[in-house]
Amino acid sequence: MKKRIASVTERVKEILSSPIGRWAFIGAVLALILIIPLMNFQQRAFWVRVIGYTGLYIILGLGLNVVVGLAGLLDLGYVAFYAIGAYAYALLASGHFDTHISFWLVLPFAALLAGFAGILLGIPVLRMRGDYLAIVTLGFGEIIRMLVTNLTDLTNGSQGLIGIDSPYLFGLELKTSTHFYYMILIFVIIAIFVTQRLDRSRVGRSWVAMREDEDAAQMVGVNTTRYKLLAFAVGAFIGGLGGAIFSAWQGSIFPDNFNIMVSINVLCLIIIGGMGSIPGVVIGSFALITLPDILRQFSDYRLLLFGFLLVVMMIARPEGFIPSQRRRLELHAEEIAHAGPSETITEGGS
Amino acid sequence: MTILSSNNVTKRFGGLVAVDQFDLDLRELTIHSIIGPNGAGKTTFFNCVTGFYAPEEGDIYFNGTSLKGLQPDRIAHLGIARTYQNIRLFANMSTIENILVGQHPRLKASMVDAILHTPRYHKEEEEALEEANRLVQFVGLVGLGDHLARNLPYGAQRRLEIARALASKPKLMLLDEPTAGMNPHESAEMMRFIQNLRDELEITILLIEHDMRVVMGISEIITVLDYGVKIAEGPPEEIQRNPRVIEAYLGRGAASGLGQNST
Amino acid sequence: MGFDLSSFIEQLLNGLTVGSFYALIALGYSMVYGVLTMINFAHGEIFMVGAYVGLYTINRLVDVGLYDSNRILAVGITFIAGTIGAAITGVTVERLAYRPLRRAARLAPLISAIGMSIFLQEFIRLLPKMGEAITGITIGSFTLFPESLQQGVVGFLEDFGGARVKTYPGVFGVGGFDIGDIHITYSRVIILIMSVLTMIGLYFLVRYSRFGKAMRAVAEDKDIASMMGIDIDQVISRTFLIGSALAGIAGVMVGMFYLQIRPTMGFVPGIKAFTAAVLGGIGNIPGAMLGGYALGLGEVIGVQFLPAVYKDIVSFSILVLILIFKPTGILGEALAEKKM
Amino acid sequence: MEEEKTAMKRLIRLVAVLMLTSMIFTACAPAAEEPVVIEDEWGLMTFTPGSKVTLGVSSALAGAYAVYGQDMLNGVDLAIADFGGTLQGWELVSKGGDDGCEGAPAVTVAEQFAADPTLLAVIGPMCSGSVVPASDIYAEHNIIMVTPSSTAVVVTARGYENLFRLVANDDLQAEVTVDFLRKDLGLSTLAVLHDQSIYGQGIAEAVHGKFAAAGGDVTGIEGITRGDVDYSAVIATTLAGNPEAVYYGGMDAEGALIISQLRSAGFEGVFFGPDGIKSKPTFIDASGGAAEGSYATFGAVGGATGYDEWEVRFTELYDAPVAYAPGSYDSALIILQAADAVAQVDSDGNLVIGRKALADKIRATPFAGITGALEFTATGDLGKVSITVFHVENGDFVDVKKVDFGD
Amino acid sequence: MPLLEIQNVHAYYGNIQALKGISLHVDQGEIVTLIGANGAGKTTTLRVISCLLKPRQGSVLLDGQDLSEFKAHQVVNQGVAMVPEGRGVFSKLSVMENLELGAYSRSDKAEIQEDLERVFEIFPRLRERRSQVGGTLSGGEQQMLSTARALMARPSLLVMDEPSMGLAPVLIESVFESLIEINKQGTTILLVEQNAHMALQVATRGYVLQTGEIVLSDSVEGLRKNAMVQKAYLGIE
Repeated sequence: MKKRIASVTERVKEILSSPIGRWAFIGAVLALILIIPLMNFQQRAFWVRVIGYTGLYIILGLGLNVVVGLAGLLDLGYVAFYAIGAYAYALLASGHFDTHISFWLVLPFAALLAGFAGILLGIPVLRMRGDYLAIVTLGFGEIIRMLVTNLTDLTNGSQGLIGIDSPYLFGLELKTSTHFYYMILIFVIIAIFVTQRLDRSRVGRSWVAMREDEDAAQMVGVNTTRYKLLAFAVGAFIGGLGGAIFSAWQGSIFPDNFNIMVSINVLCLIIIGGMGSIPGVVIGSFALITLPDILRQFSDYRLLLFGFLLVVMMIARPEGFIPSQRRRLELHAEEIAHAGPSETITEGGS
Repeated sequence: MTILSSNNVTKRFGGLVAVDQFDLDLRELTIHSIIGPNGAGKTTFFNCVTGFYAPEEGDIYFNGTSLKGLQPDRIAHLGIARTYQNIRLFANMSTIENILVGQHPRLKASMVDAILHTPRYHKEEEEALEEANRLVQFVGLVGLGDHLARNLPYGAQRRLEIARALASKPKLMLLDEPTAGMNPHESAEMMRFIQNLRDELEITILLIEHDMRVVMGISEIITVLDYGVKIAEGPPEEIQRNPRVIEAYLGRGAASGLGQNST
Repeated sequence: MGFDLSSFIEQLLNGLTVGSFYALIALGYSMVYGVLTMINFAHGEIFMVGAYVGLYTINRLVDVGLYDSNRILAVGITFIAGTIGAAITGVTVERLAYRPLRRAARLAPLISAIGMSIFLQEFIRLLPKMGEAITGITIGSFTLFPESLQQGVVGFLEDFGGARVKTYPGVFGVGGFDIGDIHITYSRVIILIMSVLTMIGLYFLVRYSRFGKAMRAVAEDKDIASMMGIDIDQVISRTFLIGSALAGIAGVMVGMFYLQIRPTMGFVPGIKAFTAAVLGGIGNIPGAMLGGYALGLGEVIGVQFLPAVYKDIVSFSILVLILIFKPTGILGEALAEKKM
Repeated sequence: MEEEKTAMKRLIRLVAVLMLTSMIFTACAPAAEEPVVIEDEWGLMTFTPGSKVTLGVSSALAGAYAVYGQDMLNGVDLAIADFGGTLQGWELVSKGGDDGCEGAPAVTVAEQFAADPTLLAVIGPMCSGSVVPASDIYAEHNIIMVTPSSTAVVVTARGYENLFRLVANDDLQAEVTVDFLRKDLGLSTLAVLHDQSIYGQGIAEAVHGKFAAAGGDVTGIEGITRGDVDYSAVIATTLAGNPEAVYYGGMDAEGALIISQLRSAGFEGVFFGPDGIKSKPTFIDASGGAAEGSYATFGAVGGATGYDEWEVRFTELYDAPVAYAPGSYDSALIILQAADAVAQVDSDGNLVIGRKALADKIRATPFAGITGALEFTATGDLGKVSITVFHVENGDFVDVKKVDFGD
Repeated sequence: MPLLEIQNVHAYYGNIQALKGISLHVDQGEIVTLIGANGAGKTTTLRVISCLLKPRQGSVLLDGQDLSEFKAHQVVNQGVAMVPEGRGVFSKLSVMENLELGAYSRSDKAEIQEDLERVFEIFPRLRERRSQVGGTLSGGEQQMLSTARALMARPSLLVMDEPSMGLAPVLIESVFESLIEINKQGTTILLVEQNAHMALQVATRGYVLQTGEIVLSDSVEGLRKNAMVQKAYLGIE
């Protein structure tokens, strides 16, 4: 019996590793995702919402993946850009200032504004590395949240902004979860497309080189200042985009929506998925954002289980579910290569 | 003609003077070595040239341009490349990718080109890949293009580091102990390779090396540093006989490396 | 608002008190970072567990009357219990969640730590509930545990944990004394003295003891340290033990001086202490102490001149400013220029 | 105990029956003998025979605020038990949905509830930040929701007919507070603190505004960070203006820390807070005695019947109520009684309830609950609200003044 | 009975075989050298001896006792001390602390003091620098410290990994001089070197390791005369 299962999984692996099989699989998943909102089942609205929300986190994850996964800059304050995007849209398209600018105009503006904030954050932290960077970015995230809480005249403070306009597309008001589901799906595809192309270009190579060895990267001519800022800007741009979509979808936002747990969630999902890997971001989002909703049936044990699973997942797959191609080779390689001087090997091989 | 000149360069770390009023004239298309005991300031000088350290005093000119205040990446753009004593490759990138990153200063495609895959981007990437493959061949890493740098054998890593440096088409290359950890046979090969770089690619070479056989074998001129101070400079034969050098560096049996040929 | 010297001095004292907590917790972060270069995100929760163990202990001592008959002894026992409780938790967490990841990529232990942090918080919160569920298991009509046992277990767990805010007996009250215009409460003085003594003890331990040297050796190079005959796993365990014990002391202190504790109490001090550790130069033990006090003082001074809502903005801004000029923290080494 | 329970049950039954009859008389509805076509403008809820009837509770059930959510769930469970456990023979159950006191998960919970065919109505969400976005979903599906705790003014200002709330909004509490401070206590200087939450800051700013408008002098307004333990720095700046009273907008746990640290900083004036601090275990007991002499307002209590008896029963079953258990209890009973009144059994034997009928019934029916005599206005706010000022004496809350609104 | 005996050791990193059945032995009082190029398996052999890597097959015997049952940190207790490649001085610890850590596994205070005097005699330079931090020493001094630290364990076998690496020629000589001195005082030495010239000057016997196999084993004189050794390791064409 066991053998049979093994041979089946073997077979599945085989099919998935052939290009046709892989595309067929991706196609099937995509088709399923496309038709979910059209199907008729009891918890449809709930699942549309949950998957839509997961999509939003895929967008955020793709953005942070540029910063953390590719450029190797540990950013714990990613929520700041999400907040900036969300507030930009909420302020410009609601009754708050009675300005009702179209979503499609504000969206790029909100993303650019967040991108600009990314550069502003980037400048002071250029010389910092690793955990120093982590704490400063964490602080930046908190500062933004405190500012939106306390700049009451601008943001209505803790009372939040309500009655945020819905986007319109060719006269259709995008209001329901299904509308946003498809809209987010489109943005997810765009974000995957863009980050993938960046990853494989000269820009992505420079980021990864910087992650691997900053000094050496600079010595081969990579302007590390510029590429760090670029990574922050691209990541923040995508985060801002996600924020604007979020505020349009939810229709109301409050400073509490932008607490540090958002940053931590996004960071966790890219690491669980496999740092630097785009399919990893997708899988990681399902694991981290959908999973807690599946755990709803455990009611108040939900977070306990979630914390436990986080530990278990990390121990079972320290490299994440789908390590990026580069990283996968690396992990395989660890067994081959002689332990370098920086390795910390305390016990025998394996 | 002078390609690199260092005038009165001084670099301090706290109380320690690592490089002390150092003058150096590097003539174009020579192979020039810097030797000296550990901690004599050789690598520190390399770091001053490549912009990682800003010297407190003095100035360094490359082809007449002052390097003062320039960031390492700007200096790389000017045409200086280097390798490291303890190899510093992009360990988790493939051989080809390492070389592609090395070509960075010569590529122009922007982020927008990359996202939109403009014709310009395609053309440039294709050419870059071609060039990378050519370099793989040149340094003798054929068949290892897809391997991650960290998986390469030691000697191949050394060669890849040089290939990466070559990718920017530099005019001057700084090599920091390129034969460290090699056996005499491999060292001899590396010596020939370095000579090739100069002869075929017309690159000026500045070398830090401990292996006296290599140093004496290929250098046209040798500078000896001790505690940051230049104590001697001249052609190999002269240096070998210099009593100050023997006392501070080579030792009585000086020859440890060289003399062995006669054993 | 004019400048008022006596209130300024009072504020400084406040800052030192808060700084003491930050410093005690920050030390654990820094020590763990030193030997494992990982951020132990669950450290704030270990502090929380220490407070809970201390609370359980002191309440039992109240029950048996020791608290009333010999208060100093009771307080002492409480501190010891809380410290041991936190230490055991810390060592267990390391063993279960971090040791398997010793050789994994750098961020894997961070995520494991975040998971552990959520788990511990929820674990303490759900203790009574889980106890009830487990002891209430029935197989058919057969109950697995006798009712008396069930009641005992649930009773114990309810005394121990649970979602609600729990309260320490007011050991030190709100009393104090005056020096001129300056009002000083006893509790602050006690906190300050205890923290400083603890930290001096730690400093000597790390500086001069056999363990301290081993720990610093492990921090530098594990392979070489093991060649010296140092048991790496043991040193790491003990580092967690000591770091967690310090957090436990801080936890019991918070309970005794601020009375209330709750499962979420570790989060904010955890973040602050992490900030303090980085401010001082993470991995550096005197740095963590200095960072803790600097942050505590920075906060109160900030509140003097700006609205309190900007307190945390001020402290993070101080952090950023210091790191801009000294990217490795106040006492951090001119680090990581890999030997070229 | 058991007797009390049945007695209570009987009482409730009686009230329900009386209401039903009164409705029949007043509305002159035809006797429902013939199988009628049941219609409702907002649609019908149909419970098949043997299915359960669910009361959803949207609140924080895990994480930092779980203690409040669990309290709500317990309140609802007790209400179901007191109602007899069934609705016209259909089994009643409660179902918790964890929204973590946040917007996005509250919306997810709303979708989940909306998709549940056994759902009758929702109690919650607890926090204003979740109520605002989630109520959009509930409105879309015409699901009745009753929040026992969300005080933000904006909640009922959006014209949702399916939404009710069982607490007085911030404005009314602030009004009573300021009136009490100015007139009853004769104070003229006040410092205001808040916890930067929607709830705490909202009410603190309302108090701030009204105190100034009433001719008082507000010496300062400051925000604190939730989760900190040492507030001495902000307290020192607060006291620098020498206020006669300090008002704190926020929750009990931080409230306890603040009052004890105020006292140890030498403050001897009046400490005042909103309903968020009116908790014996987490405010009075957790302050180590410092809370003695403090004041708190609590809304919607007035004409309350049987609260003390209820509290004893609740405490025995669960633990002392934290904050929103009584409100949740009343919310659940209001829904259940109205549902009982409008529910019909159709020809297939299904229990059928019209959504609008239920909402209208709730709005039309005054209710004598443990938190007071409750009656709703068209917007879903309480029509008659009374706000009581409590004073902490000998370690417990004692009511010292009651103000009625809406008469 | 040899002091150290390696019998048919096979070692792997994952699935890659790094040692293909090597055997060698070191007798009491000898200086034995193991010569090999980069990647030949020298470091792997040392990792096996120090129990940082468990062999898949074969055994390592010290004084007849199988080392495989020990963990890495217990090896030093058995009498094997390492002078690691690149010296491995604890750069943030003082010279004294480094030396004390060398004696970490010992508890005989008086004898430790004695040994301290002994290593200060061999390396007087270290006495001058005893309170200085390891990182501030020069390369040669670090090599001395690393060797002295290993001696503090009072080992019966001292294993040295590339002591000449990165040192100026003038310093290499003195390192090897001290090595002979240490041997004279009764410590057996296994010297792993790339610098065959020097290694063959101080050792009594030697092994040549190539791609995970011992290809030659002979007296020093024999090795010097061997054509293959001359070509590949001595650079004599």
